[in-house]
Amino acid sequence: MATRVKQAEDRHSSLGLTDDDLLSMYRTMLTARLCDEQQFRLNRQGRAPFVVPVSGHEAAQVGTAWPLVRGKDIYVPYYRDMAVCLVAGFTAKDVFLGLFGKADDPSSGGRQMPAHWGSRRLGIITGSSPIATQIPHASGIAYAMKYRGEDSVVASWFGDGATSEGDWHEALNFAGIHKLPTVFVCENNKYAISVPLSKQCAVEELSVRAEGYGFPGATVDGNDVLASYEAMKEAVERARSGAGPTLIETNCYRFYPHTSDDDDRTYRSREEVEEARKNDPILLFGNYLKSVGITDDAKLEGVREELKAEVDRAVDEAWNAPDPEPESATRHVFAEGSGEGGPGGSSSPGDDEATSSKASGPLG
Amino acid sequence: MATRVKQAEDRHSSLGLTDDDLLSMYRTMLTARLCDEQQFRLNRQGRAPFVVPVSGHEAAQVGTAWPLVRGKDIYVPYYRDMAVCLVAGFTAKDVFLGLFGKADDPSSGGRQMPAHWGSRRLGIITGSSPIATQIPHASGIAYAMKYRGEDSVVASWFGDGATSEGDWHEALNFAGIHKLPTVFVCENNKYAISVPLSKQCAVEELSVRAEGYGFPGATVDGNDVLASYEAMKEAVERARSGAGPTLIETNCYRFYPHTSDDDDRTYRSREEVEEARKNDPILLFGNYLKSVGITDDAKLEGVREELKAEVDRAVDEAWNAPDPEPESATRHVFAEGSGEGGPGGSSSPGDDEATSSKASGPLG
Amino acid sequence: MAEKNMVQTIHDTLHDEMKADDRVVVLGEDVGARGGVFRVTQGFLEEFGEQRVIDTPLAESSIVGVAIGMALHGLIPIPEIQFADFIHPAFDQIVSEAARIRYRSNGDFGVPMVIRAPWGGGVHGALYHSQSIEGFYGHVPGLKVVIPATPRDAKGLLRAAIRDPDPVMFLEHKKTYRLIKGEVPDEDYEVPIGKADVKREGDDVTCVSYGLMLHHCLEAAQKLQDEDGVSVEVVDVRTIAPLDKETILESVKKTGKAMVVYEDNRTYGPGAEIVATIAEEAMLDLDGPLVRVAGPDIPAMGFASNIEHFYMPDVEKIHAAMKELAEF
Amino acid sequence: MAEKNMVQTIHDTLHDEMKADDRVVVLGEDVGARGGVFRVTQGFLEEFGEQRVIDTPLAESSIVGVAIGMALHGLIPIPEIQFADFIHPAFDQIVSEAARIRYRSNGDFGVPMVIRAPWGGGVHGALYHSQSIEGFYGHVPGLKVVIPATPRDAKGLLRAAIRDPDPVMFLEHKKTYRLIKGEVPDEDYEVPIGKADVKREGDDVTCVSYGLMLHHCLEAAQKLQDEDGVSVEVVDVRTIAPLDKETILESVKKTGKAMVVYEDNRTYGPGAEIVATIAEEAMLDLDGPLVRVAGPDIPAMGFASNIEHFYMPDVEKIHAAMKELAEF
Ligand SMILES: Cc1ncc(C[n+]2csc(CCOP(=O)(O)OP(=O)(O)O)c2C)c(N)n1
Ligand SMILES: Cc1ncc(C[n+]2csc(CCOP(=O)(O)OP(=O)(O)O)c2C)c(N)n1
Ligand SMILES: [Mg+2]
Ligand SMILES: [Mg+2]
Repeated sequence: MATRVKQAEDRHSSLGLTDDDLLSMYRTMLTARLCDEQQFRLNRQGRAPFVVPVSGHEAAQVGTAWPLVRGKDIYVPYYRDMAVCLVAGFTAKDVFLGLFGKADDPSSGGRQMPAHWGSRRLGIITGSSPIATQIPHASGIAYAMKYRGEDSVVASWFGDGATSEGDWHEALNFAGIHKLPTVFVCENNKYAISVPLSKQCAVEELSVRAEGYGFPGATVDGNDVLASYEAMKEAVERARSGAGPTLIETNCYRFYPHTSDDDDRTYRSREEVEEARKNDPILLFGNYLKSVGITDDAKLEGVREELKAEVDRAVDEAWNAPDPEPESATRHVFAEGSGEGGPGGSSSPGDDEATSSKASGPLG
Repeated sequence: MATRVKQAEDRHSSLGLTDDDLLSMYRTMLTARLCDEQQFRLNRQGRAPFVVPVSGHEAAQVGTAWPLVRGKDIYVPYYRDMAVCLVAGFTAKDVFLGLFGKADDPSSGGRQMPAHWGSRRLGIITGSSPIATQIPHASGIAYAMKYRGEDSVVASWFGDGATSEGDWHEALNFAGIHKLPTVFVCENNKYAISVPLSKQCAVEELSVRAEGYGFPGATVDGNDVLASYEAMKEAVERARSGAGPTLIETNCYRFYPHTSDDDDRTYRSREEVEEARKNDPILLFGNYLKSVGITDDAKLEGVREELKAEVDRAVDEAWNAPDPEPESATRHVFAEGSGEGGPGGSSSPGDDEATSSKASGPLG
Repeated sequence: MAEKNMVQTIHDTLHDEMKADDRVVVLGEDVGARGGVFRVTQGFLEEFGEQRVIDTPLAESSIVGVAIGMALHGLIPIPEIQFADFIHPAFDQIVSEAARIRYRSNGDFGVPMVIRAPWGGGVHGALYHSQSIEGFYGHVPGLKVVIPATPRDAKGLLRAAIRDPDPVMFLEHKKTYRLIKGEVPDEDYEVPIGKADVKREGDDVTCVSYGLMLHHCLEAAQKLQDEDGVSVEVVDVRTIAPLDKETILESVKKTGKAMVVYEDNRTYGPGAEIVATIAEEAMLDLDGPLVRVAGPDIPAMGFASNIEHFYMPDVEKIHAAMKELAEF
Repeated sequence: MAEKNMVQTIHDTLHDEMKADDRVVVLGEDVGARGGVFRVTQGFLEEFGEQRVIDTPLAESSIVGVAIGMALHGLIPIPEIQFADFIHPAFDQIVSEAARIRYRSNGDFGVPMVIRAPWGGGVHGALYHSQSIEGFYGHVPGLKVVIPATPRDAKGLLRAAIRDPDPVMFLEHKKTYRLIKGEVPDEDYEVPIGKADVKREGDDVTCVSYGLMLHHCLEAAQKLQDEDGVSVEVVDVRTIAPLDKETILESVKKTGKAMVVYEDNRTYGPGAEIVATIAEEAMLDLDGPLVRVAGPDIPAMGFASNIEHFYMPDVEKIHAAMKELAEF
C-alpha cells in the first residue's frame, strides 16, 4: 500500500482533469480534513457528543465521487463519507448542523446521529446505521434508472466490514444479473472497528469477489486520489454505457479511532498508525500538485488558512442555529400530504417534490 | 452437462471403491428413485398431500454423501436430499413415516412437512423450510468439531437457489476465515422452482465464488456418481486434514416438478426434460456397472424387483403406523428434563443424550 | 359486479393497476413464467414484460431492499414474498429501512411500496408455510399493515395501498384464496387504510377478528343467533396498523361484551393490543370478561392433520367461547 | 458481597462461567482485542484465547446461525449482538431456527445458547442505537427473553440462562450499564427464568415495569410516598417470556390498581400483553383504570437532546400517571 512521492510527470491531463479540477479536488479533501479536526476539538470541548472521522479516506472518497455528474447521478454513501457528500454538494455548515443535531441539518433535522447523510435535493440517499443495508437500495435505484431509460449512474460506498453482510452479497448479485448502471466502492481501511481484515475474510483483495457476480473488480491505492479517480471514471463510463457494474476496492487507512466513542489503542499499535500517516492522501496529493508545478507551499498554506476560516465560520453559524422543536418528533412518521416523497417521487436531484401516484400514466 | 455411456475402462478401483461398494451405491440410488415413484403414486391416490421429489439428483447425492463416515461425520441436508439421508442411515420406511406425518417419523414425529430430514442418532441435522439457513449451522458445527479436537467433518447440501441468500455468503465466509473441516455441496439443477439460473446469477459456474472465500471450488457432472464421489472424497480428505473447506457444484437436473404442488410445464419445455432424462444418473451408472462387467441386465432387474418389494413393504408399514396424539402438539417447546438435547449435548451420532450443563468441566 | 374468489380479485386488481400505471412493477420469486406459486401474477410476464415482472434470486432481504431503491427512484414496486414465513430475512430492510426512511430523513424521502405476502394456516403447511406475522409488523411505526378478509375489501385495500405514499404490508390469508368468494364492484374504489368494518351487526357481544378467523367468527355468530337467539356484532379489523380504535370501542360500548379472535400465537399477539385498548378505554362499559381465542403458544402448527387442527381456532372453539361470554 | 455496576457484574459473571466450563464460548463483533464496545468481554481474549473469544465478521445472521451450529455440537455459545438495533438481520435465524429446532425435531435436538444484546435509549443513540426489541422476541414461542434491571438479578439470570437447555435472549439496558449499581452476592446462585420480582412493596397501586424504566418507577414511587403518602408496589417483570402472570396478578389483586411502564413503542408493545392479562384475569379486582406509560408510536427517539427526551418516559411522566391513578 506504501506510496512514494509522485514523479514530476503529469498524470492528470490524460484523465481529462485540468489544473483547476485538481485544485478544487484538493480543496474538498482539505475541507473534509479540517472539518474532522474541528469536530474532534468540539467533542473534547463537550459541544459534540458523537463524532465520526473521515481522515485518511479523503482521496478514496473525493477520487471516487468526482466522476459522478451532480444533478444527475445518485450517491449512496455510508457514515464515513463526509468527503463524498462535500463533492455531492454538502457544505461545511451542513456538516456541523448535523454534528450539533440542529433543526436545519439537511440530512435529518437533528433526528439522526451525525454522519448519517442524506439530501434529496443533492441526490444523496438517506443513510441509516445498520451496515450494508444501503447497497440493495443502490441496486434498486440502478434498476429504476435503467427502467426509466435514464443515462444516469448510482454509486454506493461502504467499508470492508460491509462486505461480510448478506445484504452486500445479495445486492451485488442482483446488479450483476441485470447489468445495472452502478458502481460499488469499498473503502478498505483494514478494520471493522477493531476486527482486522484477517478475521473478516480469507482473501487478500475483496475485489476478487466481483468475478462471482459476473462483473469486473479492481483494487486501487485509496491514498492516491488520481488512481481512485481513474478507476472510478472507467467504472462510471462502463455503467453509463450499459456494460454493467464494477466493484472498486480502495485501500486506505483510518487515522482516528472508529468514532469518538472508540479507543483504537486497544487494537492498533501507534507505530502502525504513524506508518500509515506517512501516506496521508492530502500530503501525497499536495506533493503531486507541487511536483507538476500547479502550486507551491505558500499557495497551499494560503488555501489551508482560507478553508480553515470558512470551517470556523461554519461551526459558529451551525452552533447558533435553532434546535428542533420537541413536538416535531411526532412528524413524518407517515407522509403529510403530497408535499412529501411518495409514489412518483424520485431520488433524482432536481426532481420536483413527489407527485401523488393518482396521476398515473407514462414515466417521467 | 451431457454425458455419454462410459467406456469399459475401470474408473472406480483407483478411487478405492470395490464392486460391492458400487452395487450398494447403485441400490441406494435406485431405492431413492423407487421411493420417489411411490410417493407420487400415493399423492395421486390422495394418500400423501405433499411430495418433494429427488429423481435426477441420485448420483449427486449418493456420490457426495458416500465419502462421509457414518457414526462420526455430520450431514446437513436440505429437503431434496432423500438419497443423502438413505446413505446416512434412513430407511425407506423412515421416508414414508415422514411422508404420512406419523408419530414415528424420525425427523419430527409428524410435525414437519415431508422431506424435512433430521435424526440426532444418525448425525443428520434437523432441517427447516427457509432456504440456506442450515449452511451457517454447518459452519458452526465445523467450528465446534475443530474446537473439540475431533477429526470429523460436516457437509451441507443445498440447491442453486440457496446460493443467492445472504446466509450462504456469510456461512462460506466464516468457514473460509477459520479453515473449517466442512464441505459445501451445491446441487445445481438450474432452477429455483421456476427461476432459471440466468435470473439467479451472472456466472456460468457457481463454484467460482469459492475463490472469494479463500478456498477451492469445483464443478462436477452430478449425473456421474463416480465423478461426484471423487470430488467429494478429495474435499473430505482436505477438510479432515485441516486444510479447510471446499465448495462442490454438482450439475444435475430435477426430473419431476419442484413438488407435488408445482406445475413445471409453465417454465420448462417437455423437450428439455426429455433431453435431461437421457442422462438419467441411474441409467448411466447401470451402464457403467455393466460395461465393467460387475453386473448385467438380468441382475439389475433382480435388484429392482427386490428393492421394489422392500419399498412397497415400507409403504404399508408406514401407512399403518400410529398418528401423533393431538395433545402432543404442546410438547417440546422447551426441554422436558435432561433427556433432551441441552448444553453438552452434541449432534454427533452415538453421543449419549444431552447432559445438563450443570456438570461443567473439560470437553468431551 | 362479479363474484370472485380472493386470489382472482387480487390478480385482477394488480393487473389493472399495472395496466394503468407503468411505474408499478412486481418482483419476487417465481412471479414471472410461473405466475407466482399461487397464480396471483399469472399472465403478467406475457402482458407487461420481464422489466416489470421480475423473477428475483432467492433472497428476500434484497427483494425488499431492491424494492426500496426502486421506490426511492420513481417506481411503485410491489415485492411478493412467496410465503409470509420467508419474510424474516427481510426483517431488517423492512423495520430499519422501509419503515424509517421518511422519519429519519425528516420527510425528505418516501418509500411507496406494497409488500405482498400469503400468510396463515390450515393448509397442511406445517411450521414454515402457516405462520402469522402481523404481530411482529403491527409493532413497527412507519409501516402500515392491512389484511383483507373479503374480495371486496381486497380490491379496495390493494388499490389504496398502491396509492399510499408509504410502505404498506398487504397480507393475504392463503386459506381464503379460493375458499372465500364474494361480489366485487367493477368500478374503481378504495377501502381506506386504517378503518375497521362491522361485517355483522349485533347487540349482545362484540367479536373482533380479521383474516380467515373473521369468517369462522361470522359462522359462529350465525350459529349462536340461530340456536340461542344471541346477536353478535362482528368487527373486521382490516388494518392491523394503524389500528382503528374508534370502530372497535363504539361496538363494545354498545354490546358491553368483547372477545378477540386471532390465529397468531396468543401471547404478545395482535389480540393483546386490542384487548388492552378495550380495557383502557371501555372498562366501565363492560359487563363481561374480556376474552381471547387465539393460537396456542407453540412454535407453529404441525403437518399431521390432527396436530394442525389442534393449533387452529375453529368455528366450534369460537362458538363455545362466544356462547360462554354471551351467557355471562 | 460487593457493590458493582451492571456492566462489571455481567463481565465478572461471564468470566467465571467461561473459566468454569470450556464449552462456553463468546462470539461477536469486537469481542476480542477490543473487549466489546461496552467492555463486557474485556480481558477475555488474553485469558481464554481466540478459539473461545471469537471476533466475527460483520454479519449478524451468521453470528447467530454459526452459534446455533456450535450449540448443536456440544458447545454453549454466547453470541453478542453489538447493539440490539443490529439484531434484525438475524431475525430469521432466531425465529425460524433457534426457537424452533427443539420443537420441529420433536425434542431430538436442542440449542443451548444465550444471545446477549445491549438495548434501550437515553444515550444519544438516535434511531439505531436506542431500540427496544423485546416486543418482537417475546412473541416467539421456543425463545426465552430476560431483562435484568439490577446487578444481583443480572448475575443470577445470566447464570440461569447459560444453564438453560434452550435459547435465551439476554437483554442489557445500555443506560443501566454504569448508572445502576448494587450489591452482588459472591456465592453462586441463579435467579429462575420466568419469575417476576416485587422490587418495592406497596398497597395502593401496582406498577409493572423492567429495565431502565423500573428504576424510574421506583423513584416515582418513592416521590409519591414522600409527597402524598401513597404506597406503590413495583413489580419487576425480569422475564418477558415466559411471562410470570401469577406475581403480577397477585399484586394487582392486592392493590386494585395497575399501570405498566415500558420504553418500547406503545402499540402492540410488551405492555399490551401485561394489561390484557390483568384485564382478563383480574378485572373484578380493579377499582381504577388500567394505565400504560410507554414510548410514543414513532420509529425511534431522535439524536437532538430535546427530541430524545420527548420520546423517553421519565420520572416526571411516570410520577404524574401514578399520582393520577392513585387519586382515581
Ligand atoms: C448491522 C450492523 N452491525 C453492527 C454495527 C456496529 N458497527 C458500526 S460501524 C462497524 C464497523 C464497520 O466497519 P467497516 O464497514 O469496515 O467501515 P469503517 O468504519 O471501517 O469505515 C460496526 C461493527 C452496525 N452499525 N450495523
Ligand atoms: C427463504 C425462503 N424463500 C423462499 C422459499 C420457497 N422455496 C422453496 S424451495 C425454493 C426453490 C429452491 O431452489 P434450489 O435452492 O435451487 O433447490 P431445488 O429445489 O432446485 O433443489 C423456493 C423459492 C423458501 N423455502 N425459503
Ligand atoms: Mg473498515
Ligand atoms: Mg435448483
